[in-house]
Amino acid sequence: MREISFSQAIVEATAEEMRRDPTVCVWGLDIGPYGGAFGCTRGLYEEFGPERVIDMPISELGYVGMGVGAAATGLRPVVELQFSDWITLPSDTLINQASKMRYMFGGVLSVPMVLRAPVGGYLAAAGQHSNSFESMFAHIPGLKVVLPSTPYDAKGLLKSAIRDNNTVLFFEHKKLYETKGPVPEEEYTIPIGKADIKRPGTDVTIVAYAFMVRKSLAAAEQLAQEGISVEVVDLRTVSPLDEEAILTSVKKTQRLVIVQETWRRCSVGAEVAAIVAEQALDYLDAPVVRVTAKDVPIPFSPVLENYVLPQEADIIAAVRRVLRA
Amino acid sequence: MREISFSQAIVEATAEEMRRDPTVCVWGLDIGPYGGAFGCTRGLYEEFGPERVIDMPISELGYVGMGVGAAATGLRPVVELQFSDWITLPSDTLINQASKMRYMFGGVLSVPMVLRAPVGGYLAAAGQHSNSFESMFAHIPGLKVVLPSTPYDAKGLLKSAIRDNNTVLFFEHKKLYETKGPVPEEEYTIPIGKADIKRPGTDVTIVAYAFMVRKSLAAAEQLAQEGISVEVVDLRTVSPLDEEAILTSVKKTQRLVIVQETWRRCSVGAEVAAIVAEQALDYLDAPVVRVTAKDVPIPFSPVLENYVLPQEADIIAAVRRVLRA
Amino acid sequence: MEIPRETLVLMLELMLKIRHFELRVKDLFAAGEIPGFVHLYLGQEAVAAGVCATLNKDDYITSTHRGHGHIIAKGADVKYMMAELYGKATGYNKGKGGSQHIAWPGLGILGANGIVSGGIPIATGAAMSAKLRKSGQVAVAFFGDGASNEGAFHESLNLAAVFDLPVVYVCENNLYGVGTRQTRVRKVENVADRAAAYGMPGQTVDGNDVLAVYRAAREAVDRARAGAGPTLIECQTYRWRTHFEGEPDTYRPPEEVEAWMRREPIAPYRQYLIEQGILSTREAEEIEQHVIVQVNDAVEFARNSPFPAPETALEDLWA
Amino acid sequence: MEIPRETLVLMLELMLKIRHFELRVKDLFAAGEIPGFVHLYLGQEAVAAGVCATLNKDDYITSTHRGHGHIIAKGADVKYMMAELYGKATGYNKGKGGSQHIAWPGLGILGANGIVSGGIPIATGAAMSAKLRKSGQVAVAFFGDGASNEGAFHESLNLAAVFDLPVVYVCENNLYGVGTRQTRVRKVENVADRAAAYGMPGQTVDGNDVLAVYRAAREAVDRARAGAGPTLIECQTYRWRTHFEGEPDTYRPPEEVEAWMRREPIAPYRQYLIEQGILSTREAEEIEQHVIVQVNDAVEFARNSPFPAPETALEDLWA
Ligand SMILES: Cc1ncc(C[n+]2csc(CCOP(=O)(O)OP(=O)(O)O)c2C)c(N)n1
Ligand SMILES: Cc1ncc(C[n+]2csc(CCOP(=O)(O)OP(=O)(O)O)c2C)c(N)n1
Ligand SMILES: [Mg+2]
Ligand SMILES: [Mg+2]
Repeated sequence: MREISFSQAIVEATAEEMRRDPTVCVWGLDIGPYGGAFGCTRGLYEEFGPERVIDMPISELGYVGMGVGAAATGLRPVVELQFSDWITLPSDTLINQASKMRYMFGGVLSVPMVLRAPVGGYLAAAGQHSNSFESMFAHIPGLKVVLPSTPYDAKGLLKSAIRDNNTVLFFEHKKLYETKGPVPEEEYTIPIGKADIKRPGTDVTIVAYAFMVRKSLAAAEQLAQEGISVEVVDLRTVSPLDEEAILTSVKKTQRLVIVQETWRRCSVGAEVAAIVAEQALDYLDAPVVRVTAKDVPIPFSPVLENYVLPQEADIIAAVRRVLRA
Repeated sequence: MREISFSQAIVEATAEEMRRDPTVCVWGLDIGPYGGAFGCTRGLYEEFGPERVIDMPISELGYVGMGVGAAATGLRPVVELQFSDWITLPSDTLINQASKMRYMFGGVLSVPMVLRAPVGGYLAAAGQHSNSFESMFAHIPGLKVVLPSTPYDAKGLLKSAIRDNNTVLFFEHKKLYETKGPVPEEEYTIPIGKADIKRPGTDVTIVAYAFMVRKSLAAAEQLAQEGISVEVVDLRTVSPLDEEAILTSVKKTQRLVIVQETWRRCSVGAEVAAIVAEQALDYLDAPVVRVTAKDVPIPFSPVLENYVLPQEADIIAAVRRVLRA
Repeated sequence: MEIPRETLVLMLELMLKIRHFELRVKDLFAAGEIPGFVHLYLGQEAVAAGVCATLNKDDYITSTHRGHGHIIAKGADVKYMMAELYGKATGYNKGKGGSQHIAWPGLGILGANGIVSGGIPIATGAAMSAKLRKSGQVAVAFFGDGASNEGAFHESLNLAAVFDLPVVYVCENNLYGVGTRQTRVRKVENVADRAAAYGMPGQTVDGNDVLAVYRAAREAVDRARAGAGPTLIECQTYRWRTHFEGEPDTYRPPEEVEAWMRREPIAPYRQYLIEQGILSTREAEEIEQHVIVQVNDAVEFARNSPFPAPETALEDLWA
Repeated sequence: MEIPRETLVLMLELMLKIRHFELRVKDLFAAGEIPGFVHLYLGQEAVAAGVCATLNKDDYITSTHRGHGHIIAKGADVKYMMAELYGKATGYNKGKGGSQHIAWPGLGILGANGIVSGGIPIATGAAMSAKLRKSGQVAVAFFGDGASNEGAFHESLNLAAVFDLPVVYVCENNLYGVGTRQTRVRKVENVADRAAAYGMPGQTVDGNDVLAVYRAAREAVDRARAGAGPTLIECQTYRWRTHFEGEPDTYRPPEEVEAWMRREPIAPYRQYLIEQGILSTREAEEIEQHVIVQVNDAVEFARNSPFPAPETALEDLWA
């Protein structure tokens, strides 16, 4: 199968959906002729023109809010934030408007908007360009939150997100953009809300998502050389959360390591641990272990950043720990 | 001991700190002669005048941001939001500025601002006036997040918050404002980050905070009549979280019910469950049970709202469930 | 500007309907029949009526916490509105929204909004949608003087100007945001003065003169529909009641309240219509009686409607 | 306006220091010595120098992603700046901040900022603090043309006007925000035209003419310090480089870049000082040599400094 990059997968998914459905349009900063800060809209302006690929002012509250209004009235805007770090600025739009409108209004309208935004660190981009805020938005009912880890998943999930009649936050890890992977020429979609076992195993379950899936797979590979069989469950969607996939794997391996790039308190990883403590407690042979960022903002200097963010060695140590317990 | 209301406790704490420290000032909407939407600044304008009690325009991003700038340069602003629901609007200020400034700048400045804001439902105030967003902010390192449940705690914690050299979010439950409780005339403070056992017990631990402490105490009282001994741990501060208090209680009772008003996913309750799954797994005699809001925005109609938000009966049922397991 | 008789009469009817609806809500709230909070539109009727009389059924509006007037003026049935205020299953939004969150896309009503300025970007987006779909629709964002100090106002007006969107921004300047007088939170005299910062026409009109409101709105809506871009209209008006029902009025001079109540919008307009021979006194009376009956029926409807079944609280989240 | 000789010379020195610092950073970044992202200030030197020359040491500034110039002009030592860019323990912020987050309150530098418009409310708050503490300090918020479309701009300027705060808003209009030309995202010609919406004076000046910048800033700072309130100054300028180092320049006409580079701010000003007899050619040369040595020393300092110990990543969160 041909291999394409993660960012190319984003472009393809968007272009295919734009061809399929004339109500799909793309808005953001520098997403027209410029092609997007990370190249995820390359070629769209040329193919679909200025009515469907619209460069916005630096007005996140305004243009994401416009996305909500447009989505409620017949368009399907795919709105890009240049970095997800400032999703704080349009957060009222997401938290108090988009997520609640359909419900508060008794189902009379829907808000089929996709908000795409790059997340993540490991780039020496410092405290305001390295964040992963998915946990905060996963807390809010009425938003779907997706974080693919491969070009294949990115393409299939983005197509589903664009077709979804609800607001979907689609977070793309910056370290993944240039990674390549097999993506079929034929059309396909991947359902939102389904985890994927990226590596089957029997001794320990690792639950991870986004860039941490790659780090977990690398760790699993190393551990395999010592005869330790790690199952890597890629959540892919953190809201809704595929509880069944988590529980099935944990019931099988009876040991759980959760790996996420961001902070631990009130996070996706906390939720995964809580679900297991509620629904599979008796299966656990060892305390749950979480591998997360340390409890500080992301520092600039690479030596500091690497210390704060999870590394392969941390994952390996965590797996050893749950096996020892 | 004299009894005063929760809102009066807020006024007293603020006034005492303003008398003690001339850099303390109060900003917000209608907090001057009007006295605050919930009466929490009553009398301050009269005592401290227009230079220290400043009515703001409806500009949450602007005036909370100003609070950060002022706090970094020698003032201690106590900033009020009329409802916490629109903490979304100044959330960049909190999440990307206030919480990170000291750290990113290597410790060369600090941001001693307090943001006070009412939270919570049970008032038929519908989807945009009933939220409790503490979990989202507890996720962010560099912010302290406090939610007192009694007038005594409110006063002592607010005084500590105002003296704290960090940014503190101080969430006050609207249903608590008119509740009364004993508050000594003498000065006292309560340390941020310490939970409090509001009722000792031996059979089950309930971890709760804010208005849910009252509901949990009422449930415990009822259960006591059946001979069930419930320990109610009031977190008081959800970040930093008093892990020790949680673990000590759980190790004693070996059964845990977590009660919170807001949604479950990636919440304070998830974090509490995760901490226990990591650090006290072997002590648990039953799966953890969480009592939370159901996974939808808060609806307006009281019949619906009561169905969505936790009730005393839900807490009682949860305790029974962990005892049966 | 020639205004059709039908429109002239419609505006009277809409104002009366808002007036009687709100008077009734006031009493029902005081009597404890309506839960939650209500923010009444009494005194501002000419703005909603004058603006909405220029709109087509499929044009969009976004509204505010003080939204009953806009929603009635845009054509809503007071029965379903009242039922919504009661939290009944038969309300426009099945009791999930209540006073601050009524929406009905079938009439272009994209929602009242509890977040001050929250509707402004949404209306702007609806206008973008109309433009891209080439539907010929126009969007109107209603908001208060207080909302014009919010970032959403600034960003939206700039966006609308940049893209020449078919949107009209209607600022209802009632001098106060809750207890705060506008002159203490804004240095420029008129909110409409801010239009220039976006390269957009701005106009201040007497918001208690429904004809003045209509004329300004007509021009702006026509401009918008013709593709000539957005307009900011400031309507100077006053709310009779305090910010929300139950709030004591500690902040407004009684003379000011009285003076504005004497300048109320409906009686002089009715007088004008009669003097101009557009309506007879009797016809005017009939219109008023008719809306009173509608409001009475609405109350009965609301009272007799069932509350939603609790489990329906779990419905309507996902599309 | 009489400008002291010392100030005239200082402005040349500051501009040269910025220029040589940035030229060096450009090369060091290209060579892979500096991690992360850098946004260079080359071409805009006159703005930072002209504005900061009017400020006292304890006056405040907030800066942007393109902040090196402001920080140097406010008096920072290039040694500690360069070390910060290298992520070294000896940097102003111990390597935790990097290029986009340099702060040093001892010089009134409240931080560069990675959030476009993020510093504007902070400067406004610092001005409120100065006013309430009656300290006589003034705050300056630097930001770009792009930032003026953000809500924080609107809210802050309104707040500053309402409270007559001692703050000066300096918009560096370099025609672009990343790849987006300003005329496509704003209809009014000049950003300064927006001041009127807040009841605040606004002025547009040639941002490549350090004397024009100085004069406008002097007047605004004096006004602010005298308690007469805020001012918006727009400085029209141009960045020589692309938005960040490493970005291809696909969006600016080469003629435009060349024309602006020919209009660069330093050489004509140096010429002017020499012609006016304020400096000799030799003195000017010495100043330049001096800053080159400083920058070289800074690079050596940064190179020879240790990286922070990894565990120090856990320090400095709580006060
Ligand atoms: C973002 C936000 N801030 C504050 C409030 C609280 N609040 C509700 S209405 C209101 C006053 C709004 O004033 P204005 O826009 O003039 O409308 P009016 O009430 O006068 O019709 C305020 C402060 C809110 N709902 N949302
Ligand atoms: C809130 C926010 N939106 C977008 C960005 C990405 N970004 C960084 S700089 C920049 C351009 C800013 O333009 P301008 O304000 O004119 O400053 P300039 O770069 O031209 O100096 C953008 C869009 C950001 N950092 N923050
Ligand atoms: Mg008002
Ligand atoms: Mg620019």
